[in-house]
Amino acid sequence: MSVFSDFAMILLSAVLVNNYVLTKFLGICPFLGVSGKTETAIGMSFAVMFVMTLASTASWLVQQYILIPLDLLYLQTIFFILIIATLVQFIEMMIHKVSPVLYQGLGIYLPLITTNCAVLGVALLNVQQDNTFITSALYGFGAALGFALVLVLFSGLRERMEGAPVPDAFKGSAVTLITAGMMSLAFLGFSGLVKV
Amino acid sequence: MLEQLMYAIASLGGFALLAGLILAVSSKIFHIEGDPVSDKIDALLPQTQCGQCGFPGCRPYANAVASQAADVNHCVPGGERTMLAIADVMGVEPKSLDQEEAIPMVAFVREDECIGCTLCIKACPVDAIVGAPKQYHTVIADHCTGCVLCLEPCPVDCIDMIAKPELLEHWSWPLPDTTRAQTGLERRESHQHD
Amino acid sequence: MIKHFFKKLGFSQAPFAGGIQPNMRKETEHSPIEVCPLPPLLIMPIKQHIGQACSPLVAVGDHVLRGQKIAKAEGYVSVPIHAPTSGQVIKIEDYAIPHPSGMGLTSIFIEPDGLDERDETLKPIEDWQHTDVSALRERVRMCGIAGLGGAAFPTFIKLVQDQRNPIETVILNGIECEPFLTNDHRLMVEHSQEIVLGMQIIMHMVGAKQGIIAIEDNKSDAIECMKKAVNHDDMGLDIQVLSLPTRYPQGSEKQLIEAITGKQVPMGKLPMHVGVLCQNIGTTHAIYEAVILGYPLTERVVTISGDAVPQQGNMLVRLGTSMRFIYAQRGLTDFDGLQILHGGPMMGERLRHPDIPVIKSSTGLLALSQDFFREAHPEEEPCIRCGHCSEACPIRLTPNLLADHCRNEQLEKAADYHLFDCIECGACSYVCPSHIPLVHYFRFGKGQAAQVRREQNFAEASRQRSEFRDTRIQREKDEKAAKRRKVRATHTPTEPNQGKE
Amino acid sequence: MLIHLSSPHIHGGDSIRSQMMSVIWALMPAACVSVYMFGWLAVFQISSCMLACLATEWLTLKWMGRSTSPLGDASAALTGLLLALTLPALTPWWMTILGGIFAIGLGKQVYGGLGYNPFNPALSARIILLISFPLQMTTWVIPLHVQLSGLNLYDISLAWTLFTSGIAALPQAVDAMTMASPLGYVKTAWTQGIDVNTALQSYDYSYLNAFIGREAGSLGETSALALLLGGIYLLARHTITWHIPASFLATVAVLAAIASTVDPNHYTPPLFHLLAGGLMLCVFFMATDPVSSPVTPVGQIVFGVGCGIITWSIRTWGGYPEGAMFAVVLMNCTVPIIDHYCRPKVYGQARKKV
Repeated sequence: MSVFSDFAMILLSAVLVNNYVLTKFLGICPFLGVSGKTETAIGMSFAVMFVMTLASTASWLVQQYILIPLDLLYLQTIFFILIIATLVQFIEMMIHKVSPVLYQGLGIYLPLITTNCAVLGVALLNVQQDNTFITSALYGFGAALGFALVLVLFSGLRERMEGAPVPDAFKGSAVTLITAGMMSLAFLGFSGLVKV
Repeated sequence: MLEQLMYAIASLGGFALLAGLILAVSSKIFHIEGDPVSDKIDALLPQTQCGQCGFPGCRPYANAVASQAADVNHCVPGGERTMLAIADVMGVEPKSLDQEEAIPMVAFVREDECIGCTLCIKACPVDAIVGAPKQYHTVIADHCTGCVLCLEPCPVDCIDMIAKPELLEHWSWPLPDTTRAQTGLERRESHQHD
Repeated sequence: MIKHFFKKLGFSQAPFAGGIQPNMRKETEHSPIEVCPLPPLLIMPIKQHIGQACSPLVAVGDHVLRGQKIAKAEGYVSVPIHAPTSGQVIKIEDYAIPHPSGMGLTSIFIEPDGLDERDETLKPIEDWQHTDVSALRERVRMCGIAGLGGAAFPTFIKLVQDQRNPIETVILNGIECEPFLTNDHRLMVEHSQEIVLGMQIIMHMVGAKQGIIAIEDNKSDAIECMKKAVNHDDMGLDIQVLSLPTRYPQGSEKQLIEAITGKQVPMGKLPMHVGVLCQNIGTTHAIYEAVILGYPLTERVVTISGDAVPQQGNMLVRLGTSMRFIYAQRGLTDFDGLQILHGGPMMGERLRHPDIPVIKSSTGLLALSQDFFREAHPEEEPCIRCGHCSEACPIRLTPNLLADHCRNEQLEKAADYHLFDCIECGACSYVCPSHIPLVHYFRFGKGQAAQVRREQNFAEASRQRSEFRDTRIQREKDEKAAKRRKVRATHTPTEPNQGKE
Repeated sequence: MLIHLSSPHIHGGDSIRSQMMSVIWALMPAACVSVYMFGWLAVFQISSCMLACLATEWLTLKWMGRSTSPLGDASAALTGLLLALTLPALTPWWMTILGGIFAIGLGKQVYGGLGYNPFNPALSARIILLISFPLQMTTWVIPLHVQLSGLNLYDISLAWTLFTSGIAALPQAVDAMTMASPLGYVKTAWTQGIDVNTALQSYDYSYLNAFIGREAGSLGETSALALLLGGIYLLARHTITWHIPASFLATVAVLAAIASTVDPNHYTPPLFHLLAGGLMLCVFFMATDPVSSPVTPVGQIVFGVGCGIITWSIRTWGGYPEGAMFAVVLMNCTVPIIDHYCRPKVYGQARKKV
């Protein structure tokens, strides 16, 4: 019971309370870049979920079985980026094969997951928080889920705003950022919900 | 100290090699035949084969756009809608058209002037002109794409482009006259998305 | 009161989803059908129904009799057109028809000779009960009968016995839910016997066991008359008169079927797939005339109403009569600042001028004052998403979202939001507090989608022709090359050009 | 002009203005109760907030060079009234006006005006204020019936002093005038390990007071009765449908009932939840704001349930005592997605299709 509730807390915390995009402000680049259309946003969500979950587990393994035993912690960043880059290349090829249209839609943002601070952030935070293998996988998945949630919601809002007569001065990124800010304020309501 | 360095080089190198191997294998698995994006674009083009885009037909232009060798805005007969559809497929910003969209036209042969040389028949990319040598030629209006490729070869200039007759069945409601609808239309046409 | 409250909460026991209760303004419901005199000129457009246009059978100068076929049907979904009176064909040329585009259509101009002689080639079928069903069907087709409720779909197509989809119930649509219109109402009151007889013919033709005459409860005199006629004329068929609560758009075929049987016609299917056939009152009366009297469709009942008409009423009008002539009969001659509608106010088209002939689908002619009209068409305001349109929609669409997609020309999304299931009843526009012309957007979207489809089909055909040409040229090249090789190989001296291609 | 006009050519006569006015009328009982409870302070707050909203609307429209006709549709006035009713009586005057500017400027006109705002303008402003000025936004005035003598808010000059100079004008009265709201009190008690019943007793909580509005809270939130009356009026006028209020209230009640049955010492009872804080105002006037809520009936129920879950969770476990406002704005984010996936089955559509 307590193990499961712990797991649930980790997920809830990563998805809502400490949402990567809206409270940690990580991964803003794809958040603004691919939220123009819901379909692309959903595709991106799955790509990020895949990369984040695997990256957090793989980085945990590397940390525990290579970096710590060999005392190579100074190579942490380069190792993690290597992992993430490999995963991103892999998913890029996969998406190109499975859904060429999605591939076109994601455009430059797909390879850019490599340098996405959210992914690297998850790997590093995992290590900092001394998570176990399972919790680090959960944490990575939860963070990705949170990213996916706000990305999809935000894309819905943006699609709705597409037809709106936004004043000239606020067109484009301005109103998008204001909306993101409002969402972020709303997500503050979750603060304190889970004490992790 | 040296030992440490060796560990570092070996582990990083080994790991990188492993990653490279995985990618090499997966690139074999996910190898793609052909270009599905080009097919998609070809399906959007009006197939007039007019060559106004600077390519010798619709398929070549589709290939060029898919490989990002050409812009999305070169299809003149396709007009605004085709350009937007292609931009959508390619995931790029829409661009304004090269030329103003013209009203749909069809070729018409002034039969009393036609000398029956068959040059226009050979030029027509969609076999829309019928006629035998030394006979009057006629344009099948329903098949004509209005590509004007037949005008040039005609030695006696007996081919005119006439506006396609508007049919009652093809009439459709225009956008409402309300300000809200019209401002939306203007915004769409100025391509200030986002 | 409590029931009303619950209805507002959404717990209503409405027989079909959505719907509205507009002010019916049936001001002409007690004015009997008057016969409109013959006009000096009759103009018959060659297409008065849904489907393919007819092709004229007469030439300028021909003398025609009333009921003589003057244009023959082309294709399956088409019915012929008959001369509305005897007279001379004076010209055949384009003329305005009741269509929102204001475009014209080839029309046959007939100058009446005043004798109104009937063409007697079609004989009455007295013994219809023992006549072959297909002969009756052919008679309905030959008499040019198309749905007189406004859609003008060729009636004979629906009157078919299909073994896989046997029709159990024939519903006679006496709903007439459009405000202002009372032509069916008056027909039911004045010609109830004929209508019941027509209905029996229909039931005989499709082999139905049950017949329902559905009438809204705001036409109590029609209900009484029809009940009397049904009781009087008991022919062993199960026909009942059903009174339904007044609600727009109950007269729409699919909604009426749902209201009566509780069944929904599946998407892409026809009423016959749920064993039901719907017929309009006017059409039924026309079937009666075609079978029992042998009269082709040459006249119909039209409601002339609207706040600008001095003497509102119903008239029996020859097809092809100019609307200006009809309005003049009702005392309206000055059209300055007036708006003219063809059909009811919910679904009818606005016409640009009254010099347009009445056709088979003309249910009503309305003339509205500019003020009355302006009230319905104020400037569009932004959607506040109140959802009233969704509640009013009898198809359960989400009209406001759908209209957004249509306005932004996102046609695929619009199709995903079931644009093509919209019946354009206008209930959504009627309730919209922002005065958004929702139906107009849907019509725009449908037109654009049709245009895109046409262009795609044309592009596909062009591509095929182009590919065919390419392969042909390649083949010719190959053949030429092969021939040349053959010629070279055998070293036969070539003959001079024989002009071969 | 008027070349192509599509049917229908008659209209039911409903207008945006009539919709907005009916909401304003429905808010009148709550506004009256607030004036009764908080005297002239309420009058000042409400009128300054409404004026700020109307002025902002007028100014922004002028600046953008658009027609100022939307002023006539009463939507800005409604936003101002709604925002004022969510504010504590002792909100400094400049904060009230700032709130009005935020609501119309940032909550509505930035998105292109009425109908395009994804979030409820009044609630966005309220959340901005709450997060920016947490202290002032959670300082509640004791309503009249328990007030100490000498502090008569029916005295216009005293109220004006409080309104313009803030509570600092009467330093001796601060403690005497303010107290925690029931929600905040219970939450504080909970973190100190005091069980719910003891806390409620020590607060001197009574359901009747909460129902008619004789308790600490924002101007218009205290009286569940007045808000309920307004809600019923809206339902009867068919300005809103039952879907959102019913599902919202039911979700909060069910969750609270389950939790308080399981552990009555830890979780407050359902009735307390229903009557407390801004729930009633949010349920009937904020969540049902047509612009920022789903269109489809199923979507509205999903929306209401989501609001209920978030409200109850934040109240029970969150860092803020009241969660209804956050819940509504959070659910506002989900509206386009809900609308897309909760469309009703259209006529004749096969059942299996999603």
